[in-house]
Amino acid sequence: MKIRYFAWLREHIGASSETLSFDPSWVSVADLVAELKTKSDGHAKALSDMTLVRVAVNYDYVDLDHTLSDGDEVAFFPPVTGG
Amino acid sequence: MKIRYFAWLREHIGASSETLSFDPSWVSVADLVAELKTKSDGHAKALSDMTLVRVAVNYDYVDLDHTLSDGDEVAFFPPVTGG
Amino acid sequence: MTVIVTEDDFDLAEIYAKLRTPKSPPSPGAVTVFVGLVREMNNNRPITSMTLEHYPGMTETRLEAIRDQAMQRWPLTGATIVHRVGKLGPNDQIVAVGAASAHRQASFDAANFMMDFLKTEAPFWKSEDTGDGAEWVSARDSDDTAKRRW
Amino acid sequence: MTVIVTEDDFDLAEIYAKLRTPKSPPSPGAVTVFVGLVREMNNNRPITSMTLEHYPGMTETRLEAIRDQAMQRWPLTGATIVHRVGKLGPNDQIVAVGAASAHRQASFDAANFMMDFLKTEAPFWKSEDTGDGAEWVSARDSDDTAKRRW
Repeated sequence: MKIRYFAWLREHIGASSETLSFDPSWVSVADLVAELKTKSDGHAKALSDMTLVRVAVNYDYVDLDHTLSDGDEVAFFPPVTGG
Repeated sequence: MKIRYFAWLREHIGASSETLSFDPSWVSVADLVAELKTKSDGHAKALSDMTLVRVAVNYDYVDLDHTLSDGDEVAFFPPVTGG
Repeated sequence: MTVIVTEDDFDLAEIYAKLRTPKSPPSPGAVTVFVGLVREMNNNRPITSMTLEHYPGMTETRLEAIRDQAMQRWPLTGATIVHRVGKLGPNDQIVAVGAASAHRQASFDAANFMMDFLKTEAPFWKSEDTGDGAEWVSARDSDDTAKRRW
Repeated sequence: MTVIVTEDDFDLAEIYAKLRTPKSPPSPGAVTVFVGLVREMNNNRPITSMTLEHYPGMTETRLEAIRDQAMQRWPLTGATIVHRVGKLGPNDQIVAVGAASAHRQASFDAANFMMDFLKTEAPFWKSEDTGDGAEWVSARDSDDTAKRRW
């Protein structure tokens, strides 16, 4: 399972992506977030307030209760500011 | 007083402009229209239905009850179709 | 370049360049440009040519007034109207309006407003030729409705 | 040219030419083009550079979806979105959207719609440098409001 980070989440975490083995106990995105926050202070900081974070799974926006599958690409990033 | 005609009004009347001596008995545009309609069949046809005609005096849109003055430039034309 | 009535074709890139980089600051963050083109068909018959008649003097006066209204109503860094007259062919450019602002919605709205007012207030008349003689284009009620939004 | 994400600058004249004269008929009667530019100031401090980060793969997917929605919602003869990424300077072009139609309001609305959706759905992030280090630009509530109009 590939995890990607953008903008200030990438900076806090110090990496633009990481690969995790899928854990079948993770049902939703929220479970994955709880797991990721234990990885480092940077992870904890980046994911501390999920109201500031958008989540995409396989390029589609999803909510925290979205069900994960093995092989998903999950991305965490701030609200977008292009255009 | 200069009178100008555009588009199909110009075609009906057969002239793009004409010059009239101002008659102090013409109070409003409606009086001028009544006078112009007597000038030729073309004038009568062009000005027969004033709901199809727009009037400008000195480059400003006016209604039929607009008061005329000597030296005014009065234009008659259809609703505009540019752009 | 603010309001131009001309028989000559215009270059959209030039209109845009002047809106993007005005002679004096501030520069805009958003530029909207609209171009109207001669349509190719009228009631399923190909249009061979279009002629645009106008009222010299009044045309420029009305276009300036429309541009001034837009400049007053929105925080614009620039606004342009260019309208052609004379004989045009299918797909030829008829009109360009452009509006530049710090704000994207102001630039969209100002350009849209200028087109709606131009369509109902600027003294231009189109006649379309489909090969069987020219016909004056009729004004559309929808244009009056569009103007009343503002 | 329908959706492009690129580090290179774009030529508005080229985008417009393709909308004006599509490879297959019908040709449009109306073309609206919008360009977003790097602003020159942030809180009264001059911006020396801007960097645009994006999510390759998702960006193109979202932009295609936004363009498809516009094509379905309005009778368009063409629609284009071009967005730059990487490092840009003041007054540089960031984004262009264009929409062509037989109808002027459709071309205005489709371009406006694509910008509103791009602003809230396309995964780009701006960081602005005023010389004291780069700062991530904050998303604005007004952009969400603009999107909900449609």
